[in-house]
Amino acid sequence: MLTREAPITVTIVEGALGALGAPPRRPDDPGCGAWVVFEGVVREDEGGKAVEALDYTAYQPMAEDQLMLIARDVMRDHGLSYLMVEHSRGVVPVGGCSFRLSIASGHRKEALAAMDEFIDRMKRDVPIWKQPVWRM
Amino acid sequence: MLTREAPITVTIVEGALGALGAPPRRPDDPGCGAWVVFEGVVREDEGGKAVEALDYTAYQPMAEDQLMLIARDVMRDHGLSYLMVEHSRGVVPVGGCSFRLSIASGHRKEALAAMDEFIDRMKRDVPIWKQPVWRM
Amino acid sequence: MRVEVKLFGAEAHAVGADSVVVDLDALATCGDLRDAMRAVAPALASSLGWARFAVNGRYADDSTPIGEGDELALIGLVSGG
Amino acid sequence: MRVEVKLFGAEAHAVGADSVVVDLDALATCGDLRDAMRAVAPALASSLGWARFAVNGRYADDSTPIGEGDELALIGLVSGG
Repeated sequence: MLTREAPITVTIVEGALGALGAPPRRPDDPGCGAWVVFEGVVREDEGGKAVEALDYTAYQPMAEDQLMLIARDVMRDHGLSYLMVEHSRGVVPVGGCSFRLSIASGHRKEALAAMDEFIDRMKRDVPIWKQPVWRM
Repeated sequence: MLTREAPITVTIVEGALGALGAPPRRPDDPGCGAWVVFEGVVREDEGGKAVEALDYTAYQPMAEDQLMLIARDVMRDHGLSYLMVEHSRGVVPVGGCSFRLSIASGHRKEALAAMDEFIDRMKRDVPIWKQPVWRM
Repeated sequence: MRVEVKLFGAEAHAVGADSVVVDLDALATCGDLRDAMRAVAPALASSLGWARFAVNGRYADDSTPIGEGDELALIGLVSGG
Repeated sequence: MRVEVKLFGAEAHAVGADSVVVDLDALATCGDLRDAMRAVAPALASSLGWARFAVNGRYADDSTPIGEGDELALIGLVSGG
């Protein structure tokens, strides 16, 4: 839950995101004019081969620490109000959501720029690996 | 509702978005690796003055036509899979959502680029006007 | 011919009305409409320098011809989103 | 001192194990570890040219000293998201 007291949350959960809970709700903050939610979803193919699922391995707690570090940087550099990042570990089937980034900010431009930058940095620096489970 | 038969939907609704229905659901399409939802929310101030609500006027049906035209362009230029745009008309109170753009695509980069481009073009070409309702 | 031009936002506010009525020659274009509106609605002088016309719900340029019964609108700065 | 270096992804696959054990001198750095691993695990030769080490959960450079009991990991190309 995003609150004024905890403007950043980082969570690594077992399996697909949202299999249990609802997606994050927009913070109730009248200073935020923009709310953007990005979901990364497991696609049916990797390099042309049919996939059944992706199996994610996270090196914890370093993975959470790196996500938090990037969140703080991006938050500060873009003047965001709230940022919530959720990532799966373990098996996520095709069509399942393995990554969700939710950002609230005063205006749109910084929210979208922050989203792009966060994901670029995550894909470079966060020790999480995926392994395809091929379809038989 | 986004379906393979109707990959674009454009809606202008009375009052705040989501006051009645739930936000759009991610299309069940295993070729889509990215799903992004942007919400524009009425802020509590405009140029430093306290706002109670924004009152939107749309020149219809031209407003829908322009939204559809931009949707088609952006869809084609970025190779998107689905695009849903919703805009309010009439009074939307502070904290209410007046605009929502939801995009599904194969990968992230094109979804975020398309989102930025769509909103830029909307703010230039779609005949919708807002009028602040000032707080007394 | 006599045409009515819809106004919105700042332009409607400047004139204090949702439309203005203008007399045009047959075979008039949006450019002619722009000139005619300058004469009829001096409050729109600054907007008319750059605002776009829409003819039947599509943006037009000054060479676009206007016909009897066309729906006309002056579109200034929009503010959706 | 004897240290264990965790492996993930392509590096774990190349070696066929989740870690490798290496002997280092006292006062060794990550650069020394890189050299020692080249000798012990030739399958990692290409990764060792560019992969990063993490010491106690933080990225380190080759001058970072390694102490007894540090948690060490070799981080190659990650693939989260």
